[in-house]
Amino acid sequence: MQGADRKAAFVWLILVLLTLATYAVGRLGYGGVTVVVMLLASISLKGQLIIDYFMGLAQVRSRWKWVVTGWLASVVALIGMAYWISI
Amino acid sequence: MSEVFTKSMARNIYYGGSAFFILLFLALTFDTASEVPKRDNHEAITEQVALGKKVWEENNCIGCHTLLGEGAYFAPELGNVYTRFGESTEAIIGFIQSRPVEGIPGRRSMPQFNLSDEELQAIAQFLKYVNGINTSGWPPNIQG
Amino acid sequence: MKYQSQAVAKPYFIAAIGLFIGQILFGLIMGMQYVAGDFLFPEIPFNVARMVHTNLLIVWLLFGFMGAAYFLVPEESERELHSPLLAKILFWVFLVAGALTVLGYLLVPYARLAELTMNDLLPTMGREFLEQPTITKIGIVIVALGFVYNIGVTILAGRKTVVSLVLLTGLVGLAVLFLFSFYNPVNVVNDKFYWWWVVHLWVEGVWELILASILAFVLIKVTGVDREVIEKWMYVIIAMALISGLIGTGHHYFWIGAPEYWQWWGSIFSALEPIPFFMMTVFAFNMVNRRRREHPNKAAVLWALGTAVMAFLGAGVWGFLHTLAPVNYYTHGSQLTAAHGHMAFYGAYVMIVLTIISYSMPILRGQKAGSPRAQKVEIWSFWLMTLSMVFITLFLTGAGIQQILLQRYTDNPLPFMVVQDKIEMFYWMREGAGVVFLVGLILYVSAFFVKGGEREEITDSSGMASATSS
Amino acid sequence: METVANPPAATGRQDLPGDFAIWIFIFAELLVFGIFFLAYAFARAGNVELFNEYQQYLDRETGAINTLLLITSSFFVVRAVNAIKRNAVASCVRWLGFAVLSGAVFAGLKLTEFAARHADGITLSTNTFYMFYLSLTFFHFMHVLMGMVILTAVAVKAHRGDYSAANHTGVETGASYWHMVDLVWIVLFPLVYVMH
Repeated sequence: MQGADRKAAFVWLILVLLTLATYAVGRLGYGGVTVVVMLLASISLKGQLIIDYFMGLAQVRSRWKWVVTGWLASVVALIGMAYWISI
Repeated sequence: MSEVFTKSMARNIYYGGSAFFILLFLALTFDTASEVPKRDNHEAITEQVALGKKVWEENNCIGCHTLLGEGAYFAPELGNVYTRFGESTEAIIGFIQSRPVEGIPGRRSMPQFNLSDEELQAIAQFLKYVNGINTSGWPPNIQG
Repeated sequence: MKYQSQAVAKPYFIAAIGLFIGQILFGLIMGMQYVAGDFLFPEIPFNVARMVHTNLLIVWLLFGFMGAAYFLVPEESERELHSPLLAKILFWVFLVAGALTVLGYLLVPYARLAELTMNDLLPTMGREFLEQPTITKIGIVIVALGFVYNIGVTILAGRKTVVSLVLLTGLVGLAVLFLFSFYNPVNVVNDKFYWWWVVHLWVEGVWELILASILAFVLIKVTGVDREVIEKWMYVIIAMALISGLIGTGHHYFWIGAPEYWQWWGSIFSALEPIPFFMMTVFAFNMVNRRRREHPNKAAVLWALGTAVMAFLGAGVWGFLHTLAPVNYYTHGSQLTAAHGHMAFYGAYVMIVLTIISYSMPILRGQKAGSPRAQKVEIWSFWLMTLSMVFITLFLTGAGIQQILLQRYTDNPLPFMVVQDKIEMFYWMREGAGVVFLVGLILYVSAFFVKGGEREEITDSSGMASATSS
Repeated sequence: METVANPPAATGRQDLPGDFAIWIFIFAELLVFGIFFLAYAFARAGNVELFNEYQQYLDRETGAINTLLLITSSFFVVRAVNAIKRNAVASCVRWLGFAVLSGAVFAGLKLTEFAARHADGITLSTNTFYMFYLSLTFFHFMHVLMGMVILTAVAVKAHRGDYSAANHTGVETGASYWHMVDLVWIVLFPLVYVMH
């Protein structure tokens, strides 16, 4: 495996582990503020990994890349807000 | 900027995107077609209601009124007129019958359409049928 | 004029403007009836005036679209029109059918017209915008088929450009979707559901393709910007228009008995509908700023930019104002709807037809552009019509908000007619703005007859209208 | 693809990978999904019990497996892009094939999930939660199909030898779209299947 491939495989592994963690949370039926915050953090991390290393925007200099990162950040933040007001 | 932005890719997006959303629209329409019978009060559709719709159309009622909010905005909403008139088809008939031929000086007035008794009954039944359609709670109040 | 057969566009444009004048006159009659209810009653009741007003609008826009197609397709395809004779025949068929229909509306009661035209055989009359007798509808289909055939053969036999192909898809879509006007079930929910396949999928679907291609054509001609650039942006814009507009149809399905998920789907997608219009505005200004030549027809450039801006305001902004289901619950079928309808139709479709007329009429009359004096008059008419339309929209918006507060969004709703009396002031102001619009229109027509000033003859070889364009 | 006036850095690039046109489309799609997610979240805020109750009945196992499938196929696509950058055409085609295959398994599992819901008599009109669940997953499902069509087209073109290390914009264009489909699911799965 070349360097770029190895990096992608590493990112893939992290994504798989985070997904399994998410599934475990769902399987155990956990809920509540802490879990929501953790899940949102996990979404942010996974999303940003995909953006940076799968889409490959980490090495892009164009300002357009901030649209995608900004999208992820605002969606996660506003979902968090919607859950916050429902407590 | 050496950005790659080709016409052929723009074209692909136009054709691909359109095809995608046409299919999605058709899928939703398909679902709607199976769902509408639960809401459309079709049990109330009779020969008389069919005639009533014809009377409604052939006198261009939609040219002044709205029906379920669609039409002209010159005269009251009629989707809920049956309720507004105290659930009385007679009241609807009486109103249509009593329109003055020469109108009302200075004011809007519905024309006198000289409908037959059969047509009057039919239009009233048609409006009663429309009144029974499940419109998700619209209009907000009795005034339409 | 590069091709002789482009000349068939001229009668179409003249008819369009003629019917436009009729439309405005009936608009003023209706405006008057809003404040003096017995005006012209019972000779021309409101429903008749409205039918004439809206039907003339549709017919003259169709004349405009057809004229635009006859003008631009030969030039894009680089060949003469397949059959100029067919175009001339269809012109007269359409004009006579249209005139007879309008006379029918005005001279006999609508029910009598239905009887005379044997509506019983295939009842399609009496639905908003589709009031035409069935026989007229069939006539429209025949004219549309002949027209699409004529244009289609020309396009397919010649140079295929994005402008002409998108125009063709738009025109085919227009003809095909019109077929839904023949579907008229007794079931009101189904009737309304598919009625929108004509109305919405026209104005927020295929007509936008026609608009975009006409606008792109004019921008290519007047700015000299590379065709590749204009065409690829046009693709992106119309892709956005269809992406948002197709499912956006759902914003008409909130309260007519369709399932409730349309409230979500319709709100979400129609909320995106301003985007293509915004892109179109940015695009038009960008292209004009990057222009490689100073086209002598300043008026046409102004119309093109005006179309983009007013379509964004009328269709985009005023549409968005009341497209979300929780808002629409209170605004549905109010004067706010009328406000949106006026500015959207004017901004998108009236203005694009006036744009292509402004660009092509001088060429059809053997000039590159109107004389400076004629253009000055035309530019005045642009501002008079556009600003008065802005005011019509604002006054109707005021009327709509007031109506909603008194009749809908209140614990003590007042009856419809009581509310109408209370908002009469807005209707007076709207009628005033309407009169200014008519003045603008008269000025617009008079610009065609303004003589004098130095005019640039098209025979001047350095000034060939299109020779230098890509 | 770098401009001469702007010498390429050792790492990094100026522009988004692939054709800019696809990015306009991606931005639009992200916007639609974003609004849809927020509509879900805020609709839930007004109806917490209902959403919490029906969320339990969703098939989290299939959802999780599908997440793994999409992540993995995204990884395959990355391998395909890396391969074509080395001029390894056959490898590129193979990785694209694996990606499409993973997408197909995703779609198959999704269909069984829809079939199970359908057999229970659940439709878009059952309640607001199911409306969102079916709308979001079906809308995403259609994107997976669309992405498979795109990747297949790219694979066919690659197989025909249309792409190389010097000219691989087309591969990146398809890849970008597929990663978008993945990204959206990464938000969708926890939001609709797990979070309460």
